[in-house]
Amino acid sequence: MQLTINGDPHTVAAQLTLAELIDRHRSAGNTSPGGRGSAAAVDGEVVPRAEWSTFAVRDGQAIEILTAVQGG
Amino acid sequence: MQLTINGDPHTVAAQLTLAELIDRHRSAGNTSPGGRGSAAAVDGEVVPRAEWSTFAVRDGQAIEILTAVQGG
Amino acid sequence: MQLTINGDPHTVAAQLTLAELIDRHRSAGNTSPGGRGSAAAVDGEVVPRAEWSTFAVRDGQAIEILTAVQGG
Amino acid sequence: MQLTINGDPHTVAAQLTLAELIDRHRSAGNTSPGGRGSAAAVDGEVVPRAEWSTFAVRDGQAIEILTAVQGG
Amino acid sequence: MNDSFQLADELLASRLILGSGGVPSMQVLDEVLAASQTAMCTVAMRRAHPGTHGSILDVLERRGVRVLPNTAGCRTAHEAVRTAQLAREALGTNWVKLEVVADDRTLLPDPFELLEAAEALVAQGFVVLPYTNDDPVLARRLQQAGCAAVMPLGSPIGTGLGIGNPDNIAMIVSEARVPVILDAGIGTASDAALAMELGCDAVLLASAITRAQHPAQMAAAMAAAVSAGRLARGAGRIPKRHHARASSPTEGMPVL
Amino acid sequence: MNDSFQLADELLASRLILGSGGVPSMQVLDEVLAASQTAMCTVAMRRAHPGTHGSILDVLERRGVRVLPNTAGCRTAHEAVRTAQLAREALGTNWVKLEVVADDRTLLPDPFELLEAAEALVAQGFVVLPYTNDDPVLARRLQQAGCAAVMPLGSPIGTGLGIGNPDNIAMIVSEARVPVILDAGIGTASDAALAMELGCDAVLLASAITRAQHPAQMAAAMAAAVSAGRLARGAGRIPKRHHARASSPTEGMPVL
Amino acid sequence: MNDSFQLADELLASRLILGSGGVPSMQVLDEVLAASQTAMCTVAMRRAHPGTHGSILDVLERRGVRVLPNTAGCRTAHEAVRTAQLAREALGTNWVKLEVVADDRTLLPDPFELLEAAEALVAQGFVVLPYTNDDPVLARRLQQAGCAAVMPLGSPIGTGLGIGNPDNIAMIVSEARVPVILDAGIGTASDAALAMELGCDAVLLASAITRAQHPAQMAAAMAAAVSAGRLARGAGRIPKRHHARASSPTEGMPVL
Amino acid sequence: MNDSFQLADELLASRLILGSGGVPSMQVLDEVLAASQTAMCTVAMRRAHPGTHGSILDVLERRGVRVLPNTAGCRTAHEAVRTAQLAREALGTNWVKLEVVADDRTLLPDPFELLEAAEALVAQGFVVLPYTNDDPVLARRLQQAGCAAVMPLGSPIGTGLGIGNPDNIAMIVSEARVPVILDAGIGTASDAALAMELGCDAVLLASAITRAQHPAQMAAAMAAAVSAGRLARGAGRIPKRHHARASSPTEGMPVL
Repeated sequence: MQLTINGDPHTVAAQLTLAELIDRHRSAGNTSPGGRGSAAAVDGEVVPRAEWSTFAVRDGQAIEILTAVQGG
Repeated sequence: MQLTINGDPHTVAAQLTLAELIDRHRSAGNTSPGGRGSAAAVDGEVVPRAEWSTFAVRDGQAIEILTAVQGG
Repeated sequence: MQLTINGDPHTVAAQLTLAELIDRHRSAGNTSPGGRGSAAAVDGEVVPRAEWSTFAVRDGQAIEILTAVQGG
Repeated sequence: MQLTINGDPHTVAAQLTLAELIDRHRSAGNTSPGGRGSAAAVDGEVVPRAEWSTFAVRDGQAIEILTAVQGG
Repeated sequence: MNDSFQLADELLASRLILGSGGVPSMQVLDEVLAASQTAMCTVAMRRAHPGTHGSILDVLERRGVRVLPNTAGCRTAHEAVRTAQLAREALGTNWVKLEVVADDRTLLPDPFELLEAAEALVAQGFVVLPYTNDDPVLARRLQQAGCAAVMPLGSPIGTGLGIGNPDNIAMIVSEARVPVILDAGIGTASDAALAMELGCDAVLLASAITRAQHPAQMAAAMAAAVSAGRLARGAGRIPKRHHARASSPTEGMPVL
Repeated sequence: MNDSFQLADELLASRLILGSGGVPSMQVLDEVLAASQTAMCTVAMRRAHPGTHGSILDVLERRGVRVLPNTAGCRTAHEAVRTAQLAREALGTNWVKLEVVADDRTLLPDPFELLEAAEALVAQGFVVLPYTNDDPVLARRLQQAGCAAVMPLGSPIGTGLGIGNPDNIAMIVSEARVPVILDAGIGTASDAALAMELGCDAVLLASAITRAQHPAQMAAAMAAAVSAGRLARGAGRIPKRHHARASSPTEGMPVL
Repeated sequence: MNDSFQLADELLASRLILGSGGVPSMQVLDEVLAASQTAMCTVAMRRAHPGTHGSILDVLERRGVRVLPNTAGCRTAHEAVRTAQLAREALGTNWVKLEVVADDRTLLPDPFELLEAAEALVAQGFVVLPYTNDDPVLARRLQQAGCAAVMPLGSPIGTGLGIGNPDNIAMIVSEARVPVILDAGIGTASDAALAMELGCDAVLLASAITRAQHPAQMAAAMAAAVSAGRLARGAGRIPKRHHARASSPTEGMPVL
Repeated sequence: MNDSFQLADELLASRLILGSGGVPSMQVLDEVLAASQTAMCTVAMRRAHPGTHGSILDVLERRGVRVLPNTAGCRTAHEAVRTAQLAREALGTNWVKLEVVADDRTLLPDPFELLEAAEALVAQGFVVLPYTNDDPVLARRLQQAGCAAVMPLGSPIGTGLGIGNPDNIAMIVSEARVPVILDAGIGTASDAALAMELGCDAVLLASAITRAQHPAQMAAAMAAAVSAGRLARGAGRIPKRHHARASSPTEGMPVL
């Protein structure tokens, strides 16, 4: 299915949870295991971390995965 | 009937138009003949000058008669 | 003899050294024994401490005895 | 004879008055006839205009001829 | 220099706008109008008192000075809109100096009520001249709302502290598409000159003149100051530099 | 307002004194003299170059402007006294703007050489107008030496930084028994107005006009600014206050 | 002096809050945290890039410094609220430094979007610390909306111009019922000291430290400055006076 | 940071020098010495009164603080030289804070008497620390005369007006070959920090501490402020800029 992740188009296998998606995205990424320090929104709505593993991503959705960086 | 004119209670004869009321108020007052420089609101609504002579004041109404003074 | 000490007229016995004069002035005064912290001028000329005990005060002289106070 | 005029070395015929010297200097120069607006010093001493025509310049002297320019 | 300027659809003959507040008498107002050569003067709308003779309007009319009603004293958009409507009825002008202050202690504009009132009055066909703080963002919003000018304060009303934050005024000027009129805090002539040098199109002031020891003389001072500042702005001032630079020639020095 | 003022035994028709330094041409000088309406203009004394036509003196004479020679560039009392003597010979005036600077980088006056030169020139009958720093004590000493005015700087020559220390200028004014002329650092009109508001009797400036993008326009600005500041000083400005004060009546508000 | 202060339900051990923006490396951030002795540091929320190792959170955690997410870059209340929600999810804190700026050129807060966002976030249980301009009226409104502090700017973000309008900051402090934190424009130590002397409860700064030539040294300077200003505020400074007053005794002078 | 600094042949452990003038009691002086961590404190020389117990010298000695006699109250070089000689006799130090003021109203230094006294005292082997105005030329002359430091004022003694003309102080610093010590006018901590940021080597102050409501607390504030300003000077502050600059990343913004 087609997704937009952090602004970029991605094609992924169907039947993916948000947790799986985020895991792939940060393979060797900048957040701790379990997602500490990161958050996600799907089509503009925040998805609480507790729901990541049951949240099924659907074709055409836009996912934003954010993390804390220096700033402010 | 009972009116409030510029915040003060007044008792006046019934059947008074706004024009008549304003005329009395400014007998020897600070506005030119014909009301140049003054304006009136009844119960918070502005009454255009053109309607003064036909506007019948009713018991219990609050009338504000304003004029230009130095300021600002 | 007549002296002026710190601006005030004083009458003292003749044959007085500066050391003796200063000692009297500060009896129970605000300088340490031996004159630490104070200095003297006679008729506008500074008299070094080493000369105090041999410096004979003469009639009519003006003596200034100074000490350190808070200031500046 | 050798003169220094406004800092530059000059060789001139002997027997020259200051008036003559200045006249030559400003041939087609920036001061009015009669020297209005200019002044002269010889070896650092100001020579009043009234004395120019009788002041004989001598070998080795340094002459400064000044005029008013924009400034200040 | 022609000091007239375009405000809404009007060409005003002076860049000094007068506030009549604080003037000790109609006689002094008359002198001040003359000395300032102003073309427009504010009035407030207040309850008419029976028995008072003469009106500030007569003085303004005699001098050919345009009247600009304000909404001074209003604390809400609702009050300000009503006051503007009454002023329009009374004075036959759809121009209004819009004031909506947050409290009586600071007399600072309330950004929220101000913008709401501005939007309402523009929709009702008013030429809105809002008294605002020196926030460039609020100035921008007021322009977007259709105001005919923005009138930022230099410092709070009546303080005479001058222009507290010149950078903010310069920022407002730099992005303004309507006239910028400096409208509070002026204390003396150099303040008014500075306002113009920062690029303001005009200056509005009351207390600085009306409460001066000699109002008419201060009015003349302000007229000259606005002119001076306007000329200086256009003349292109020398840049500030931290090292001295001789104005007299450094060459041609004699040896004396 | 009659802006003339008494300086030594002369009644000058303007409180704006011009420095001619930095003016790009005699044509511009002429325009600047006209626009500024000045009554006195400085010149420097430099080595005469053969072959140059025309003189600044002609321009000044045509405009009826008094010439004020300066001693710019002098570093010692000796040089300054000689230069003043030469200027007197050349220009037929015993007035001199006395400058004795300490170095070419700051162009700041040297208090010691300055006072020595002032004393010598006063003894020789000169009307001495010394360019000085903003030290009230030095100003006092120059007056005691018989100077006809004191001319403190606002900031270093040519910087356009305005009046760096207004308190010092005010202090000099408060105890002056001769005219105080602000004489360096002015950058724009509001600076000149401020100088007059502080109580100065006149302003002397060069670069701010001659090096502006449009010198004649800036000259007009400065003339207006000096006038504005002078009027404002006399008009008695409102005191500065930290709390707002309404200029519109707080009574008679309607309920709307 | 115990420099801790109460913010919302937390007792912070330092009145210097750090912004991490502009820091050249995590190593420098670590040094700066140590030198500043800060107890809280901001972070921004940005798109996670796959493959980047390490996180600013590790550095903060190691130093025991509380993390304060901001909404930098947001232009609308909507964006800011979403960003705050995401930050809460990511960082497990309901504190947020609320920034809603009007444009990228001035980075000035948009009063309207800011207040709307503040109201929404307070309603959702956030501890809202809004970055605001120096308008006392907006500060008041933000408090009324339930913000846990107000954080006015001294001057625009990153300018280092210090406190442009001290009167406004003092006015905000005088009527504040929540902590006032000076939050932009600080350039150097004396600016931070001044903020505290005006009565601010704390100072938040980033660029002044992170972009200084020697960030850790500037961090130490700022820590000392905040302390100095805090102490001075409490110590009751001498009033300003325009006439000198001797500090040495005027009596007991000898005749020499 | 090691805040010690070299003055003449001495390494002083603090860059804050205390003036003891105005201190309400020896007890407060003692607290102030402790809180300020100063290494040197001024005293004045006055007529000894019979019958007074205890001496300021005891307090200084107990705290290990070096005594620096001054010539406060002197109006001529003659008086000042004599006073310095007497102080040397009394206190066994050839160091002197040289003050020669022009009058009691302004307490400003008299440049002429000051330089004369400085030359005389240097010739007699004194370590001369002259209190001077902020004229860079006079500062230069005092250095040429052999003074061990120059101590310019920020503003007149006891006024608390801070640094009236920072440009002048910066100019003095830029060409100084001896330590520059800011020596009058400090009112609060940010003033002291600014003095150090301008490049001064130390700050000398009395009234700001001794006449504060809580002298010991202000002493601590000043110690921190001097340290803060010193650190900031060395840390290389960010340049001032007139346009905002984001401290948070402008990339990586999500679409929300």
